[in-house]
Amino acid sequence: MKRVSLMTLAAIAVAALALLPLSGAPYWTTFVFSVLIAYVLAQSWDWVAGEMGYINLGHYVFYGIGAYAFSIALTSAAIGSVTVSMVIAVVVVGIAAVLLGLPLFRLRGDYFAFATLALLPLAEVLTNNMSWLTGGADGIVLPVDHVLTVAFWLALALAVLSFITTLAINRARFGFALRGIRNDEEVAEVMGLPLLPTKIKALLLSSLFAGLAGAIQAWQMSYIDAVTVFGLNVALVPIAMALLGGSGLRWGPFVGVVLLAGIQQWLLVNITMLQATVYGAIILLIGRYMPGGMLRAGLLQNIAWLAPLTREHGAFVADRTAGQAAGGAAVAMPLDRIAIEPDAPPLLVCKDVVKAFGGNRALAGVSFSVGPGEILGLVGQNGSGKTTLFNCISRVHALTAGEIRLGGRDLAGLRRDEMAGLGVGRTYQIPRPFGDLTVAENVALSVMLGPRREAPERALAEARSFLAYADLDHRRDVRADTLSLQEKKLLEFARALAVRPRLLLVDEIASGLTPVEVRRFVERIRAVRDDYGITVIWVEHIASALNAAADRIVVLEQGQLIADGPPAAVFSDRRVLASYLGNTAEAMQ
Amino acid sequence: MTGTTTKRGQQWRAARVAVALAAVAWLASTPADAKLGSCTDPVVFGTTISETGLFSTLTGNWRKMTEIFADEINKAGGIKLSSCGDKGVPVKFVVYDDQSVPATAVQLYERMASVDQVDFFVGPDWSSIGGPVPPVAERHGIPIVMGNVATPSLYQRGYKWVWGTPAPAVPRWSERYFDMLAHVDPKPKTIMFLTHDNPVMKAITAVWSKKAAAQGIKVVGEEMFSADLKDFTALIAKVRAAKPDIVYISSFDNPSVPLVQQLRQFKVRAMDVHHAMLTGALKKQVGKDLEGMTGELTWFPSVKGPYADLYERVMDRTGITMFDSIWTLARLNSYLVMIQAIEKAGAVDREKVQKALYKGTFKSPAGDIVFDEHGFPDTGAFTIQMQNDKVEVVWPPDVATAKPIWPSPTWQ
Amino acid sequence: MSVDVVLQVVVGGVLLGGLYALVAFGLSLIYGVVRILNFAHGTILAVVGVMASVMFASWQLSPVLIALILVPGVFVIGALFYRGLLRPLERRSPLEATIGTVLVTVGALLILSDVTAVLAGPMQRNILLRAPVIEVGDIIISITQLAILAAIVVLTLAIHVILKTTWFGLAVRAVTQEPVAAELCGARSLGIKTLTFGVGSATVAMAAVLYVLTFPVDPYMGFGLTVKAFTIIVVGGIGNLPGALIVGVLLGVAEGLVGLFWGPEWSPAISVVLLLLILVAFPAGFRWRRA
Amino acid sequence: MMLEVSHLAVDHGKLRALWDVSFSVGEGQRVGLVGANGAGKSTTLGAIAGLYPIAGGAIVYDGAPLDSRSPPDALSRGIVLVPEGRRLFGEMTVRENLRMGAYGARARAALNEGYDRVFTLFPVLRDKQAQPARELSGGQQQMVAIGRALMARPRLLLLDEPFIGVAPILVDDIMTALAAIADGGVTMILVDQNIRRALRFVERASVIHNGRTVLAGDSAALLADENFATTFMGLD
Repeated sequence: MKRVSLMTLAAIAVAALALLPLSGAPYWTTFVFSVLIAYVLAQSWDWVAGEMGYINLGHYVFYGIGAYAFSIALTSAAIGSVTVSMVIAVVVVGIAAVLLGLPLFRLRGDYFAFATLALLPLAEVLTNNMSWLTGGADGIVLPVDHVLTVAFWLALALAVLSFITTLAINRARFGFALRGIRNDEEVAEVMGLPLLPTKIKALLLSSLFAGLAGAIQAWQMSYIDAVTVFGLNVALVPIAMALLGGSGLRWGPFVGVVLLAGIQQWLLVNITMLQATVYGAIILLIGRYMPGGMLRAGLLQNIAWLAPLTREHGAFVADRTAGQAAGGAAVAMPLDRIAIEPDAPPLLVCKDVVKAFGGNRALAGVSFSVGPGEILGLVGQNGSGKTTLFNCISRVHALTAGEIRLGGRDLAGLRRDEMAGLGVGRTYQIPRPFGDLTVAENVALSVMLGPRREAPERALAEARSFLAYADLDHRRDVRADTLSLQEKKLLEFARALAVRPRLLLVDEIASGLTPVEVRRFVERIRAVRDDYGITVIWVEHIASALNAAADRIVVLEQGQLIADGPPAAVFSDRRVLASYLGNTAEAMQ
Repeated sequence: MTGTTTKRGQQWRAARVAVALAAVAWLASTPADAKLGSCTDPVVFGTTISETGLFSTLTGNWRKMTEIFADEINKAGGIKLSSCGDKGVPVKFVVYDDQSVPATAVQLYERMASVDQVDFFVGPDWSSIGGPVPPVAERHGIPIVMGNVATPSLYQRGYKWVWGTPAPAVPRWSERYFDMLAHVDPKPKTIMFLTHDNPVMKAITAVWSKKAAAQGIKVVGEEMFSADLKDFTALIAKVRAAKPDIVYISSFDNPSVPLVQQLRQFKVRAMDVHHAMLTGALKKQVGKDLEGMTGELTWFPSVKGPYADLYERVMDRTGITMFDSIWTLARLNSYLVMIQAIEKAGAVDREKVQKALYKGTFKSPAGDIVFDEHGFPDTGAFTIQMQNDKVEVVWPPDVATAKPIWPSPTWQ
Repeated sequence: MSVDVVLQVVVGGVLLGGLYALVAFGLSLIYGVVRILNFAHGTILAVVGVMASVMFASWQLSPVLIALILVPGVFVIGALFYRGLLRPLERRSPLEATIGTVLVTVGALLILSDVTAVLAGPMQRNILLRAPVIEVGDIIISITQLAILAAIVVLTLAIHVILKTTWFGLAVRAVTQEPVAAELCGARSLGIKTLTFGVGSATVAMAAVLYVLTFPVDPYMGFGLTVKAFTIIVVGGIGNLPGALIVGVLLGVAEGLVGLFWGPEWSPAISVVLLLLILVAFPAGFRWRRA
Repeated sequence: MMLEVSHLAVDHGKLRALWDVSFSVGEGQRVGLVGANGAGKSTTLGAIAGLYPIAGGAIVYDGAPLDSRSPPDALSRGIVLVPEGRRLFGEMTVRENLRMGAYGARARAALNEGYDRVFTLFPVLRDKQAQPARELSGGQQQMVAIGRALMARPRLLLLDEPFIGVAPILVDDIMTALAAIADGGVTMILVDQNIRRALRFVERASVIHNGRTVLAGDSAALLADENFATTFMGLD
C-alpha cells in the first residue's frame, strides 16, 4: 500500500516534470535537465558501486566517450542524423566498456578505484592530442538547434529508465548476483556465478546509461571540449551525490542528486563568495556524521514520513516474500533423489594430488577415491591439508600436480563457477555468508546461481525448505551477519545443499555444537545421503560424530594420507591416534 | 508502525509534494520577457565570471571591477538614449560565478534570461563556456557580446545575436610584430614556434607560421606543449639544436612560466624571443628573465585612445593592471561595446541593438572594433618590449614609447 | 639526438621526479598506516605552495625560513584533521568508513582550494629566485635546482633514517604490515596514526616549498598530483619509500624522454599508462622482491 | 592468584563469542586452555591481552581489575600475547621484529639483554637476524614470534596455538625453549588443540566448550580421565 502510493506520487511528479519545458521556464528546465543527467550518472554508477561493490571513479569517462562519439558522428558529413549518432554513441561506449572492463576487473578495492580514476586524465590527454578525430583542444562545435525541450524529455526518459532499471536489477537474478559479488565474489563464483561476464555486464549497462547521458547533454550544450567531459573537477560530482544520498539504497542516488544540485544552485545564486567552501563543508560534514549517506543516518530513519525512502533493498524483498505461505514447514528439500548403483565407479578420484604454495607443499601427493553415495570422513590436524584439498576439489586452487576426476571427468581446466554445475556444493570452515543479505536471500542466491538458474521469486520460496531442513527458517529475514557462529554454519550447510549437489563438501560444521546438536547433525548428514543420494566428504574434529556418520575415514598428516579405512579400524590405528592426539615425533618412533 | 501514524505520514508526504508542485508551477508561470524600452529603470547586463575553478586563475578581481565599471558609467550620466531625451539611463549588472563549468554557465544564463530578466548579456570568457552559452542568447533573442572567446570556429554557426571577443583577433594578433620584423636590422632568417596546446594559441601559430614563411623567414620548427608540462628540458634541447633567429612562444602567460625560466637557464641564443601573451602575471613569476623579450599587448594605458581614462580609472579603483590581467581588456570591451551599441540604437530595445551591432564601428582604447559577418572582431595587438624592467610599446612607431632594441641583447 | 641532450633531459626529469616522490612519500606513509586514501593530499602542496609564494612576495622571507614556519603548521593541521574528522569514522562499519573518508577528504579538498583562492587570489604563483648556473660540458644546472636536488636527497635520507632507526619509524612500518601485531607489541595505534598523518602532511608541505621554487602553483592544481603520487606508490609498493623514490624519478625522466622523442604533449599520459599497465600485470599491487 | 578470570563474557560485534569463562593462574604456573575449534580459547586470550573489550564478568590481575582498552595497556602490566598465526612483520628483518617487541617503554631500556636472551633460547635466529621474517620456515617464524614476545619482558605469556604449521622436529625445540622460559619465572597460558601435547606441558588446564568453561583440573588427572576425552573432545 505504502509502496504503491510512493510510486504513484513519483509517476505524478514525472508527468508534471514532462510539462516543465512547455511552461516557459527555461531556467528551471535547464536546471532540472542537468539534475536529470546527474541522476542518470549517479544511479548508473551505483549499479556497479552500490550493488556490485566496485567503486568506479572513472565512470565519467563513459559520459565523455558518449558525448564525443555523438558529437563526432553528428558533425561528420557522412552521418549527421541525431538518432544514428545516438546509436553510434551507444555502440562506441559499449565497446569501450568491454575493452576497459576486461583488464580493470583484474583489480579490486582501492586499486580498482584508483585505476579507474586514472582513466580520466588519460582520456583528456588522448582527446587533446588526437586532434584529427576530436578536434583537439578546439573541442567540437555542434549546430545550434535549440533542442532543450527534446533533450529534456530524452533526459527525463533516461532518468525514469534508470530508476526502472534499478528496480528491475533489484528484483532480478542479475541483481542478486551483483550483491553476491559485492559480499564475497569467491563464494558467489563457487556457487556457479561466472564472475567476469557478470561484472562486464554490469559495467556495460552502467556505461551505456552514462554514455547516453553524455550524448544528450552534448547535444543540448552544442559544444564540448576535453575539460568539460573528462575534467576531474566535474567527474567526481555525481559520485559524491550518490554517496551523499546513500549508495546502494533505492532512493539514495536520487535524494543525493536533488539535494546537492539544489544546494549548489542555491549557493551560486545567493552567495557571491566561498560557495565552494560551503559546498565542500556540507560534503565533509555529511561524510563525518552520516558516513553511510544521509538516508542511512539514524536521524533520518526515525522520521516516519521519510521511512519509505530509507529502506534497504532487502526490506523490499522481504515485503514480497512475507505474504507467501510458509509451505516450507515440511522438512523435505526440493531435491531429486540420486540413484545409487551398487557397483558404480567412484564419483570422485584424487590421484597424486600435489598443491604447493611457494615452497610449502600443503598437499604432497594424496590419492583416494569416494564412491557414489558414500560418506567419507576426512581427519587431520590443523594445517594437515584438509581445507586445501576441498579448495582443490572446488577449483578454488589449481593443482600443482596430479589429477582430480569427478564422475570420470578431469577437473583440470574447469572454472570455479562450472563446479556447481557439475554438482559440487561446499561449506567453509570459517563461514562466509553474504553479510548484508538476509538469511533467506543467502540460500536463494545458491538456488539462483546454481545449475537451475531459478528466478528470484521461486528461489526465495525454495530457499525456505532448505532453511527448514537446516533448522534456520525462523531466522530467514534477518541479515546474515547478525547470526551466531553456529547459525552461520547451519547457513553454510543450507547454502551448499541449495546448489543441488551430487558431492557435498562439509568443512568442520559441527564444531561448537552441543552434543545433542552434533547428534542431530549426524542424522542430517546421513539423511542427505540416505534420502537424496548425495555423496558427502566431511571434515570434522569430533571423532565420535565421524564415527557415527561416516562409512570410511581418510586421515591426512602434513599433506600426506596416512590412513584410509572404516572408522573402527582407522580410529584404533596407533599411528592415527598418535597423530591425532599426541606428539607426532613420538608417534614416529 | 500503527495505522494512524502511517496515514499521517502519507498526509504529510502528500502535503509536501503538493507544496513542491505549487512552487514549480508558480516559478514556471513567471513571465519570461523583460520589460524593455523604459527610460527610468536601469539597463541590466547579465554576465557570469569564472571566479572559482579551473579558469579562475585567469580572471582578476572582476566582480568588483564590474561594479566599479557600472559606477563610473553611471557617475558620468549613464547610457545616453535618444529615445529618452538627453537623460542617461543607469546601467546595472547581474553577476554570477559559473565555477568554470559549462553546464552551470548555461543554467545561469537561462536564469538571467528568464528569472532575473536582464536586458543584455555580456561576457562570458573561454571557449569551454563560450561554446554552449550563445544558443541560450539565440533562443531568447538577447544580444550578447562575449569576452575572451577567441576560437574562430565557434562563430561559424550562423548566430544572429552573438558577437565575439572585442579584443585583437587571432588573424591579426601578431600583425604589428611581423611588420616590425620586416623593418629591423639585421633581418631574422629563421623562426621556431613553441605552442601551448590551446585552440587560440594553435590558431595564432597556424596563421603566423604561414605569414612568416611568406615574409621570407624560414620556419625551422614547431613544437607543442600541454599546460601540465613543467619540465621543458626536452623542448629546449630541440630549440638549441635548431638555432632559430626568433623563438616565438605562442602561449598563455601561466603555462609558459617554466618555459621562459628554463630558456634563460639553458642560455638559448636568438635575435629575439617573442611571447604572444607577455603579461604582468608572467613578469611576476619570471621577473628579470623577461628583460629584453618582446611580446604582444592588447592595450596599455600609455597607448591612450578612446575611453582610456575610463579604463584606467576602473582598473585603478579595482586594484588591477592591464599588464597583470591581460584578459581584462576583452572583458571591459564587451561591456563598452554593448553600451555603445545601445547608445547607437537609441533605445533599450534588443532588436535595435542587434542591428546596431551588425553595422557599427565601436571605439575602444585599443582601436576601432568592427565585426565581420560572423560576429568576429578585427583588431590587432601592440608590440612591446621589456626594457630596463619596464614595458615599452615599440611598434607601430606612431604610438611607440621607445625604440626597439634589436637584436635583443639579453639573448646573445 | 646527442648524448648531452638526453643527459640534460634526464637531469630535468630527476628533479621533477624527485619532487613527485616527495609528494608520494607522505601519501604512502598515510595510506600504509591509516589505510586512508587522502584525496586532498596533492591539494596540500598547492595550498602550501601558494602560501609560501605569498610569504616570499610580501616579506621576502628566505625559503628556508618559510619552510620552518609552514611545515610544523601543516604537521599540526594534518594531525588535527585526522583526529577530528577521520579517526571517528574508523569505528563505523567498513562501508561507512570508506564512504565517509572519501566524502571528508573530497570536502576538505574543495574547501582548501576555495579558501586559498579567495584569500590569496586564484592566480598562478611561484617563488622567484634568480640563481647562477653551473655548466658541465653542454649540461646546465642552476644553483636553485642543485639546492632542490640536494634537499630532496637529504629529505629522502632523513625519512629513510627515521623509518629505519627510530622507534616511531619502526612502529610505522610495523603498523603498515601487521596492525594487530604492532598493537600487541605496545604500539598505540591512535598516536602512531595521528603522528603519521601529521608527518605525511608535513612531507608534502616540504615538497611544496621546494616545488614552488622552480615551478608555479595555483590553488586548483592539487588533484592531478594526488593521482600521480598514487601511481608512484602503487608501482613502487605501498610503504616502500626507496621504491617510491625510484619510481618517482623514473616517472620524471620518462616524462622528459617522451617529450624529447615523441612530443611534449604526450608527457602527461605516461604516469597513467604506467599505472594501468602495472596494475593490470600485478593486480594486487607491485611487490618488490629480493632476488 | 596472579590472574583470576571469572564469568568472563566477550562480544564480537553484535554476537556473543564468550559466555562464561572462569579460571585462575598462579604466579609461575603453566595453565592450558583446551577445547574444540571455535570454542572460545583464542577469544579468552585476546580478552586478557586487551584485544577485545570485556562484555561481562571480570579479569583480576595482581589483585587489581584488568580492564585494558587496548593491548598496550595489558602489555604495560606485563601481559604479552603470542598471537595465532604468528603475525610477524614479514618485510622487516628478524632483528627488527625483535626490536619491535621491545617497543614498550620498560623493555626499550633493556634492548640488548633482550636480544641476548632470545638468541640464547633460539640460537638458530642469531644467524638469520638480517633476513626478512617472511623468508623463514614456519618453525623459525614461530621462534621469532615467541622471541618478539619475550623482548617485551612478559610476566604473563599467552601462547595461542604456537605449533600450527611447525615441522614436528622443531615442535620439540620450541617446547624445550618454552619450558626454559617458564623455568625463568614467566607465567604461561597455552592454547593448543593437540590435547595430549598441551596437557603434558601444563600443570593445570581448563576445558572451554561453546564459550563456557566446563571442566578444570590437574593435567595428570585430566589425562587419566577417560570421560574427559570422550565427552568433551568427542573422541572415542
